[in-house]
Amino acid sequence: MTIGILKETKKGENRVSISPRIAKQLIDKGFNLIVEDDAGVDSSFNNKYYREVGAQIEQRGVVYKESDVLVMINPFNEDDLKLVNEGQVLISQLYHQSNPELIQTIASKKVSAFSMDAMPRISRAQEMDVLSSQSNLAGYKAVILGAYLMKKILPLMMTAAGTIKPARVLIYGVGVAGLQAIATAKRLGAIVAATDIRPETKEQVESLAAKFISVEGPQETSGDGYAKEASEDYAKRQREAVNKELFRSDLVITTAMVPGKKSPVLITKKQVERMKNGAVIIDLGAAQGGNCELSKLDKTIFYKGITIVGTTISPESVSTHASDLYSKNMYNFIMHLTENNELKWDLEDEITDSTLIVHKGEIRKP
Amino acid sequence: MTIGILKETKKGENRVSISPRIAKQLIDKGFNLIVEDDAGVDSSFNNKYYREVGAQIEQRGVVYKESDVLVMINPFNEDDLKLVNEGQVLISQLYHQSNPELIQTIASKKVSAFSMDAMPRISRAQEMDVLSSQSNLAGYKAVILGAYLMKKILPLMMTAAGTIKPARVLIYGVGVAGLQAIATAKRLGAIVAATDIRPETKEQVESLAAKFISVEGPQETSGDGYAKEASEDYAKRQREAVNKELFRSDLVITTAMVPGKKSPVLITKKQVERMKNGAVIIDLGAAQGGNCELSKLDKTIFYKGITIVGTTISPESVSTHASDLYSKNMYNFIMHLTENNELKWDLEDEITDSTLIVHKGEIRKP
Amino acid sequence: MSTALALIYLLSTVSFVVGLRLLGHPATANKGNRLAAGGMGLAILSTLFLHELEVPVKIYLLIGGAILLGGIVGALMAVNVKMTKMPELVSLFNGFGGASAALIGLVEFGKGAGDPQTAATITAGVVIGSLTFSGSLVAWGKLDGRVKSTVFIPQRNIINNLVLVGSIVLAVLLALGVVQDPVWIYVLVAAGLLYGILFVLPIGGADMPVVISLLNSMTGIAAAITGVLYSNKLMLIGGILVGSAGLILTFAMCRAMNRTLIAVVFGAFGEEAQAGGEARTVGGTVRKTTASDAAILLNYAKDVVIVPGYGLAVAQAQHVIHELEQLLTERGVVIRYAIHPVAGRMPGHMNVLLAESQVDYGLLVEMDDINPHFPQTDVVLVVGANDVVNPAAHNDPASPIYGMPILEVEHAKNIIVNKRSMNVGYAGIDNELFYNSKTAMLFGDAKAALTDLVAELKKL
Amino acid sequence: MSTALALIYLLSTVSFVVGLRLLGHPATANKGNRLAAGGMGLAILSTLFLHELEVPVKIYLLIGGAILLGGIVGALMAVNVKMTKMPELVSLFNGFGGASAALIGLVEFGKGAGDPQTAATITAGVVIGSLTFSGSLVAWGKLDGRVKSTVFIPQRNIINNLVLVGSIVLAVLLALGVVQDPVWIYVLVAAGLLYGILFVLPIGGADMPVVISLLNSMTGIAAAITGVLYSNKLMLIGGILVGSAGLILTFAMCRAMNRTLIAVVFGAFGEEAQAGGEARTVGGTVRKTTASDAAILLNYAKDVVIVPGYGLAVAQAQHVIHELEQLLTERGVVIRYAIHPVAGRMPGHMNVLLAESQVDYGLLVEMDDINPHFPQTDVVLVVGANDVVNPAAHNDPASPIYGMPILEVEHAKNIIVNKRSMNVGYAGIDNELFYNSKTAMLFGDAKAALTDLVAELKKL
Amino acid sequence: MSEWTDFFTSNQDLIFVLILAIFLGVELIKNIPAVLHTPLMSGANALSGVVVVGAILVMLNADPNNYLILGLGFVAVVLGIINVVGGFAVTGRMLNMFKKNGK
Amino acid sequence: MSEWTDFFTSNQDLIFVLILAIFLGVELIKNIPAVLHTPLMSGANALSGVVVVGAILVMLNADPNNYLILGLGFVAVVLGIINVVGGFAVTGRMLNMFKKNGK
Ligand SMILES: NC(=O)c1ccc[n+]([C@@H]2O[C@H](COP(=O)([O-])OP(=O)(O)OC[C@H]3O[C@@H](n4cnc5c(N)ncnc54)[C@H](OP(=O)(O)O)[C@@H]3O)[C@@H](O)[C@H]2O)c1
Ligand SMILES: NC(=O)c1ccc[n+]([C@@H]2O[C@H](COP(=O)([O-])OP(=O)(O)OC[C@H]3O[C@@H](n4cnc5c(N)ncnc54)[C@H](OP(=O)(O)O)[C@@H]3O)[C@@H](O)[C@H]2O)c1
Ligand SMILES: NC(=O)c1ccc[n+]([C@@H]2O[C@H](COP(=O)([O-])OP(=O)(O)OC[C@H]3O[C@@H](n4cnc5c(N)ncnc54)[C@H](O)[C@@H]3O)[C@@H](O)[C@H]2O)c1
Ligand SMILES: NC(=O)c1ccc[n+]([C@@H]2O[C@H](COP(=O)([O-])OP(=O)(O)OC[C@H]3O[C@@H](n4cnc5c(N)ncnc54)[C@H](O)[C@@H]3O)[C@@H](O)[C@H]2O)c1
Repeated sequence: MTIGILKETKKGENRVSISPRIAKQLIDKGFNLIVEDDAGVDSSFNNKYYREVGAQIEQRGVVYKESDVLVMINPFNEDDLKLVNEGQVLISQLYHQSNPELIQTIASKKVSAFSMDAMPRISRAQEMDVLSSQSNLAGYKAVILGAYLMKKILPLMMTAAGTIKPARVLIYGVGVAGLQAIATAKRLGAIVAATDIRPETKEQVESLAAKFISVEGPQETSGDGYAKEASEDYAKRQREAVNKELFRSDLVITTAMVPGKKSPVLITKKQVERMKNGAVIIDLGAAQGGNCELSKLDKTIFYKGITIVGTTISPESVSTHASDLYSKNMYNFIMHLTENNELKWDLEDEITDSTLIVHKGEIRKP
Repeated sequence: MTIGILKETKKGENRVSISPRIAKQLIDKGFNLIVEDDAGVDSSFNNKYYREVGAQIEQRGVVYKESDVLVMINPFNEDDLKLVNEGQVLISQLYHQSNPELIQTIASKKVSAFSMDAMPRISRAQEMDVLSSQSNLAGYKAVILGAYLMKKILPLMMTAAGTIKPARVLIYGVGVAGLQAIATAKRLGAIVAATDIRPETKEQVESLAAKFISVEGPQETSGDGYAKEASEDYAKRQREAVNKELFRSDLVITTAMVPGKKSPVLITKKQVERMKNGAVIIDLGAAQGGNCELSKLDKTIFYKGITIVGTTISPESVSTHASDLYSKNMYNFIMHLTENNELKWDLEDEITDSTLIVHKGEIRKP
Repeated sequence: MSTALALIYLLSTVSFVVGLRLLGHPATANKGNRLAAGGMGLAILSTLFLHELEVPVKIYLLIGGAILLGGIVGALMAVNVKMTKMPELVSLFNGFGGASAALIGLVEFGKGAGDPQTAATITAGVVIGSLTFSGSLVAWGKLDGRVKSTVFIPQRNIINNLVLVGSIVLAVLLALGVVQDPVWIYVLVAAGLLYGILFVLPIGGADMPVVISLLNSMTGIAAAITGVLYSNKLMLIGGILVGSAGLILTFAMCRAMNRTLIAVVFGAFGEEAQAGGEARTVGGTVRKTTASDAAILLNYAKDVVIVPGYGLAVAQAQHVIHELEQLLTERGVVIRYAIHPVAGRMPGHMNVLLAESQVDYGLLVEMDDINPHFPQTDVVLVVGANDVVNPAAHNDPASPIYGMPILEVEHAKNIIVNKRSMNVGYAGIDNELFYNSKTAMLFGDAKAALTDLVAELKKL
Repeated sequence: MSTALALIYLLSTVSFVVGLRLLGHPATANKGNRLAAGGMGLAILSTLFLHELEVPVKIYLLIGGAILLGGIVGALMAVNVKMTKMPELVSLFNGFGGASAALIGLVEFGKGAGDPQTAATITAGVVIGSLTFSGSLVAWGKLDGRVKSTVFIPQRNIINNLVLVGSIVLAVLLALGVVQDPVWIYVLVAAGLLYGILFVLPIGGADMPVVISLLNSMTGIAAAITGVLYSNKLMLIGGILVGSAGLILTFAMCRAMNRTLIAVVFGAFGEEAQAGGEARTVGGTVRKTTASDAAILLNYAKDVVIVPGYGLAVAQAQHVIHELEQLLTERGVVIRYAIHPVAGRMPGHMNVLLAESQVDYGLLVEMDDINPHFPQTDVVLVVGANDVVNPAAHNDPASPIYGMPILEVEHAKNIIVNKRSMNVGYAGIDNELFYNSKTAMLFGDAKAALTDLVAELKKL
Repeated sequence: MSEWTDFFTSNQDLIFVLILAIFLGVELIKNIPAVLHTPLMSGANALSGVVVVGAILVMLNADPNNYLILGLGFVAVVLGIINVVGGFAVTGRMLNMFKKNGK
Repeated sequence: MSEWTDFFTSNQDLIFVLILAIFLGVELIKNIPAVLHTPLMSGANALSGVVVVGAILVMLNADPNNYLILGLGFVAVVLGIINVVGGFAVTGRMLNMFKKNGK
C-alpha cells in the first residue's frame, strides 16, 4: 500500500501530516511512502530527512497519481480534489458537519474519505485523536502568544524597583486546550481562574491548582465528553459570575466550543469595554465564530485599549511538535485501519464507523 | 521643583520614565509634574491617569520650557537638546562612554546631566539601578519571545500521541537578564544550561536548578560585579565546553556584556551552521555588537534553518511593568538627590558622583 | 536456689528485656530474637543442671527425652511451615504453652493445695492455661480453614459470660478450700477449655491475629502465675513482660486495623474486612494496608515503580511523592515513575505536575519502556491512578477501555494502590487490580497518605 | 512496715514511673510533674504518720519543724528565682539532696556498722552523697558567676584520680571493719567533698547542664543506696529511676550539644561553644540550637515570620519550607513570608522559588509592610538570608550596605537563623544579628535542617 | 481479709517486681511499626514458653514413682519446649523476610 | 566471697527490682525532645529528693536524747525537703513556659 503525503496548501499552515520519524515507522511496517516536495520544510523537516528514512520525494502530481492513500491535515479543497482518482482513500480533517458541499464533491469522485476530527471520544481512540493532540498545543501556545503580546509580565516579582503583581489570567472553556492553558499560565506564575459549562471540570481545574468560577443555579450536563449548547439563562448567570474576574484580568483565553455548532459568545462588546486597559484576549474559538463578540478570525483587533486576537493558528506555530503529534495519531489510525498493510474496512468497529465519512463514493454521515 | 516627563522619541520604545503611580508619589512629596501629551499611552497609561493624580498634561514645548528637571529613558538626542535651556537638569540613560559627542553637546548647553546607567553596583544603589530592573524584564521576555518564535514547545509531555521531549535552552551570560531567563525557561519546563565567565555564577545557576557549564582551565575573575573582557584563549576553551550543548539546543539566549566594551562574540557563524535545524537564538547583546556573529540589531535573520533575533527591545515590549520599575528607580534616585524638594548636589556621595556626568556645563566623566 | 542459678536467671531476665526491645525495630529484630532465644536456652539448661536436690537419673532421662522430642517437633514445624501459614503456627504454639501451664497447675493441685494463696495461684494458672489452650487451637483451626468460618451461637454473650463466671466461682471455691474433691479441678479445666472455645469461635477470621495476640498475652500471665507458685523471678518477669507487652501489642494491632478491642471480641460478627465506597461488578476481597506496612515494603524493596494518576493531581501531592522518591533513592532503592500517556485529564498532566516538584526528567519512563520491566519490579506504588492500570483493557472485550494500552502493573511482585475509596475513575468501570492478591490498598487522600508514608519511612 | 504504708509506697512508686513518663512529652509534662509531686507528698506524709513505733512528740515536732522550714525555704527559692537562673537553682537543690543522703549515712554509721554489707552501703552513700553535694555547689557557683570561670589545676586528672581511689579504699576499709575509728568516716566525707570539687571545677561553664544532670543521676543512686539500707522499695526504685533516667538524659544532652560525655568531663578545657566557619569583626558568643528546640519554639508561637534568602535557593529547600509553613498553619500559628526586594541573586528570586512550591501569594509580604510588625512577632525564622537582615545597614555608617533598607528582624521576640556556618553573604560582611542574645543559630544546609525541623514538629 | 494484707506484705518484693515488669513491658512495645506486629507477637509467644521452666521443675521435684505426675510433667515439658523452640524459629524465619541483599 | 554470694541470694528480689528499675528508667527517658531536657532534669532532681524519706526515718528511729543524731537528722530533713519542694516547684515553673494561650 502506498501512502502519499501532501504539502498543506492552507495559508499560514506550517504542519505536515507525517513527520520523518513516523515515516520511518511506517516504512518499517512495510508501507511505501511518497512525500510531496518540501512538504515538511515549515516544520523544520527538510526533504533530506525523509529521504534518509527511505521515503520518495516527488512533485504534487506524482504523489496524486501513485498513492493508494492520500493524507493531509486540512480538508482537501476543490483544487486538490481535481487531482484525485477513483478508488483512492483520503485521510484528513474534513469537518463534515459544517462542509456538506465538500463532502458532496468528494463523493462524486468515487473515493473514500476518513475524517480525523470525527474520532469518537473513547479511551482507546485517544491515541488517534488529533483534536486532543492539537488542542493541547494550542492551549500552550495561546498563553505564550498572550504573554508575548502583553505589556506586562505574568509572574509576581518583589524587587528593589518595587513589586510587580502577578498577572491575572482567565480561561473560558476547560477542554483539552483550556487545561493546558491553565497549566502553562500557572507555570509562568500567573493567578489563574477558569470557568466551564461542564461542572466536572471544577475538580480538573483545581487539580492544576487554579481557581474555578462556578456559575450559580441549575447546571448544564454533558454526555459524551462534549458540551451542549448553553441556554440564554445560563449565559446570563455565567456573565454575572465571571464579570468580576474578567474586569481585572490581564489575559483572557477563550476555548469554549460546542461540536458542530457555532462557538458560544461569552464576552460581549459591553463586557470588553469594562475590561482593564491593556488587557489581551486570545480567542481560540474564532474559527467557529468566536467566543468574543469582537473577535475576527486571523485578525488582531485593538479596541479601546484591549487587544483581541482571533486565531486557530496556535498549533501551526509550533509546527514541529504539532506535526509530530499529528503524525503519531495518523500512524495509530493507519495501524488501526489496516491488516498486513491493507485496509480492512471493518465497518463494525466504532472508530472506523465514526470516521469513515464517504465510502467508495457513498456518503455515510450526513 | 518642577519635573518634566517627556515622551520617548526612539522608534519601538513604548516605555515612559514616570508612571502615574509614581507620579502620584512625587506629587505627594511636593513636586510639580508636567507630563508630555500621550507620554504614557504605549505603556497603557493614558493622559487621564496622570491628570487624576494631579499632574499637568502639556505639549512638548511647554514641558521643556517650564521644567527644572527633565526625565527620559533613552538618551536625549540632538533634536531634544535643541529645546533645553541653561541650568536645566537632565536625567536619562546616556551611555556616556560610548557617546562622547552627545556629552559634548550637552555640556555646551550649560545644563547638568545624570546618567542612570552609570549607577554604581553597590547594595544600597540597587533600588535606583535601572540596568538591573530592565535587564530583569528583558530576561523574562527573551524566553517568551523565544517560545513564541519556536516551532516546538518547551515542556516535556508524555501524551497519547507520543512523547514530546523537553526543549533544551542554553543561556550565555548569567547576569540579571540571564538569571531571569533561566528561571523563566525552567518554569516552562525546559532543560536549561548556562555559562558565564564569572565562576561565582555557578552556584547561582544551580540555585535555580539549572546546569552550569564550566569552562576548563584558568578562570577569569571579576571585581566590581561586572565581567572583564575575556582572553582569546578563554573564548576558545569556552566554545569547546559549550559546543556539545549548543548543537543540541532549541533556544539560545545570549546576554553576555562587558560594560563599556563591545559584547564578546560567543557564537560564530561556523557554530551556527552546526546547530539544530529550527533552533532560535535571541541575542540580547545586539546593541553592543551582539554575542552571535550573525546577529543584527533589531533584525530577525534566518540562516540555514536557524532564526537569529538581535534585539534589545524586550523590556520595551513589557512596557507597563518596565515603566513601572523604571519609574520607581527614578523616584528613589530623585529622593536620593533632593532634600526639601531641591537638589542638594552632594558630590561626595558615591551615587551622585558616579551618575553626574555633566555638571553645569562641565564634563565630569570622560 | 543456688547463687549461680539465681545469677543466670537474672541474666536471662535481662536478655528477655533487651531482646524484646530489639525486636521492636526492623533493623535489630533479628538480633533481639536470637538474644531472647539464647537467654531462654540458658535458663532451661541451668534449671536442669544447677538443680540442688538429688534427682534420679530416670527423671533426668525423661526430661531429656521430653526436651529432645519437643525440640525436634517444634523445630520441624517451624522450618517446614509455609510462609503464609505462620500465624496459625504461632497460635498453635501458644496453645501448647497454655496447656503446659495448665498441666503444671494440675500437678501442683494434685500434691495438695497449701495455703489459700498458693491454691488461688494454682487455680488461676489452671483456668487461664486451659482457656488459652483451647482458644488458641480454635484460632489455629479457623486460620487454617479446619474450623469452618464463623459459627453462630445464639445468645453467645450470655452463655460465654455464664461459663466465665462459673469458672471463676469454682476457682475461688477451690482456692478457699470450700470445694476439695480433686475431681473439681478437672471440672475447672473443662470449664476453662469450654470458655476458650466459646470465646474464639464467633470471632471473624480477619480478626484472628488480634485474638492470637490477646491469647498470647494470657499465656504470659499463666507463666507468671506459675512463677509466683515457684517463687521463680524468671518466670514471673518473663511472663509479665509477655503479658503486658502482648496486651499493648493487641491494642496496637486493633488500632492498625482501625478497630477497637471490644468490637473485635464482642461486636463484629464474622464480617470480613470491607473497604469503604461501592465496589461494583468485580468481586473478591480487598486487602487494606497501613502506611507503616507500606513503608517497610518500600524500604526493603530493591526496585520500585511509581504510577501517578489523576488522583495525585487532585490531591496536589506532587511534592510529597517527590520527597518519598528522594528518600527511597537515598536508601538505595532504584525508583522510577511510569507515565501513562493518558494519565490525568489533559495531555502531559503528570509532566506538569512532576516538573513542578522538580522530579528529574530522567526518572520518567514511558509506558512501552516500562511495561516489560514490571515482572522484575518489587513494588509498584499506584497513586491516584485507576483506568490506566486497569487490566480489563486486556482481559475484558466488553469493557469500554478494551484495547487501550495500559501499564501492566499486575505483573509486579507487590502492588500498593493509594486512592480514597473503591470508587471508579474516568471511564466509570471497576478495576480488578484492586482485588488482586498481590495488591494492598492504602486508602486515603494521596497527599495525606503519602505524608504518612514518608513519616513512617523516616522512622525505619 | 504496715500494709497500708507498703501499699502507699507502691502507689508512690507507680506515680514516679508514670510521672516520669508524662514528663517526657511537652503536652503532658505538667501533669507528670504534678503526679510525681503528689506521690512524693503522699510518701512523706505516710512515712510520718503510719510509722509503727512509738515516737516522742518532741521528735515529731522537730520533724514537723524541719519539713515546714525546708518547705518554705524551697518554695520561696523556687518562686522567686529568675527564669534565667533556674538551672543553677536545680543544681543547688540537687546538692541539698546529696547532703541529706550523706548525713543519713553519717548517722547510721554512728549507730555502729553492722555486717559488712550494711557498712558498705553506708560508706557508699556517704561518699556519693558528699561528692554530689560539693560538686553541685561548685556547678551552681559557676553558673551563677560566683565561682569564677574555669580554674586551671595542673595535672588535675592525676590528682582527681588519686582522691577518688583514696576515697574508695577508705570506704572499703571502713566497710570491712579494718578501720574502725569514727573519725575516718569524717575523713571519708571530706574526701568525697574534695572529689566533688575537683571533678566539677575544671569543666567549662557551657557544659554545666550536662554536669548537673550527671550529679543528679548520682544523687538518685545515693537515694537508692539509702533505700537498700532501710529495705525501702520506694527509695530504692525512685532512686534508681532517677539514676538511670538521669544517666540517659546526660547522654542525650551531650548528643544535643554534639559532644561526648568523656569530652565534657575530661577534655574540653573551659572552651565555650564555638561555631564552625570564621567569624570576622563582630564579637560575642553564638547560641546554637537544635531542630527539636526550634520546633518547640515554633509550635508554641502564635505569630511566625519566615525570611527566605539566597541560601534557601542554593539548598533548593523551597518545598520543605512550604511543608513547614503548612504544618504550622494547621496548628494555628499565623505565618507569613517576609520578602526582601534584593533577597537572592536576581530580582524576584524568592518569588520564583516559592511559586514553584505553590506557596500562596497572599502569604508573601513586602519589606515595608512587614517591618512595623516584627515587634509583635514571636519567632522569626531566617533561612539562608544574611545581608538582607544585617542591622549594620542601620547601625554602621562604615558598612558597605549602610543605608540599604533591611528586614528588621532584630525586633522580634525570638530569632532562629538557619545557615551552614558563620560565613558571610554576598556583601562579604559579618552580621551582628547572629550574636544577638535573642538569636539561636540552627546550623546546617537549609534543606536538611528544615527537614529535621518538620520531622521534630510532627512529633509534637 | 487480713490473710490478703499479709499476702501483700510478705510478697511485697514480688509485687514491686510485677508492677515494674508491667510498666517495662508497656514501654518496650509502644511505638512498634505495624509490620513488626506479627513477628513481635511470635517472639512474645516464644517468650511465654518460659513456663517450660516450671514444667521442668515439676519433673525435677516429682516422686519418681508417681507416674501420673511424671506423665503430666512429661507432656508439659514437651509442649512447653515446642512452644519455645518452634516459637523462636518461626520468629526468626519471619524476620528473615526483612533482610535485604546488600543492605 | 561467700558473703557476697549470700548477699546476692538473700537480696535477689531487691536486685531484680533494681535491674528492672534501671531498664524502666532508660526506656522512659529515651527519645525525649531536647527542649524538655532541662525540665526533665529538674523533675528527676526533685524525685531524687525521695532521700528525705530516709532522713525522716532516721529522725523517727532516733534516740530522743542523742542531740547529735537529732541535729544531723534535722538538717537532713530540711535539705531533703528543700530539694523536693523546690525541685517540683521549679519544674512546674519551667513547664509553664510551654503553655500557649488558646491551645
Ligand atoms: N490525559 C488525558 O489527556 C485525558 C483527557 C481526558 C480523559 N482522560 C481519561 O482519564 C483517565 C486517566 O486515568 P487515571 O488513572 O489517571 O485516572 P482515573 O482513572 O480517573 O482514576 C483516578 C483515581 O484517582 C483517585 N483519586 C481522586 N482523587 C484522589 C485523591 N485526592 N487522593 C487519592 N486518590 C484520588 C480516584 O479514586 P477515589 O475516588 O477512590 O480516590 C480515581 O479512581 C483515563 O480514563 C483517560 O482516558 C485522560
Ligand atoms: N536580588 C538581587 O537582585 C541581587 C542581585 C545581586 C546581588 N544581590 C545581593 O545578594 C544579597 C542577598 O541577600 P541574602 O540575605 O538573600 O543572601 P546573602 O546575604 O548572600 O546570604 C546568604 C546566606 O545563605 C547561606 N547559605 C548558602 N547556602 C546555604 C544552604 N545550602 N543552606 C543554608 N544556608 C545557606 C550562606 O551562609 P553559609 O555559607 O553560612 O551557609 C549565606 O550567608 C544582598 O547583598 C544583595 O544585595 C541581590
Ligand atoms: N476520553 C477521551 O478519550 C477523551 C479524549 C479527548 C478529550 N476528552 C475530553 O473531552 C472533553 C472536551 O474536550 P475538548 O477540548 O475537545 O472540548 P471542546 O473543544 O469541544 O470545548 C472546549 C470546552 O468548552 C466548554 N464549553 C462549551 N460551551 C461552553 C459555555 N457556554 N461556557 C463555558 N464553557 C463552554 C466545553 O465544556 C469544553 O470543556 C474534555 O473533557 C476532554 O477531557 C476525552
Ligand atoms: N550588588 C548590586 O547591587 C547589584 C545590582 C545589579 C547587579 N548586580 C550584579 O552584577 C553582575 C552583573 O550583572 P549584569 O546583568 O549587569 O551584567 P552584564 O549585563 O554586564 O553582563 C551579563 C553577564 O555576561 C557575562 N559575561 C561577560 N563576558 C562573558 C563571556 N566572554 N563569556 C560568558 N559570559 C560573559 C557577565 O559575567 C555577566 O554575568 C551580576 O552578578 C549581578 O548580580 C549587583
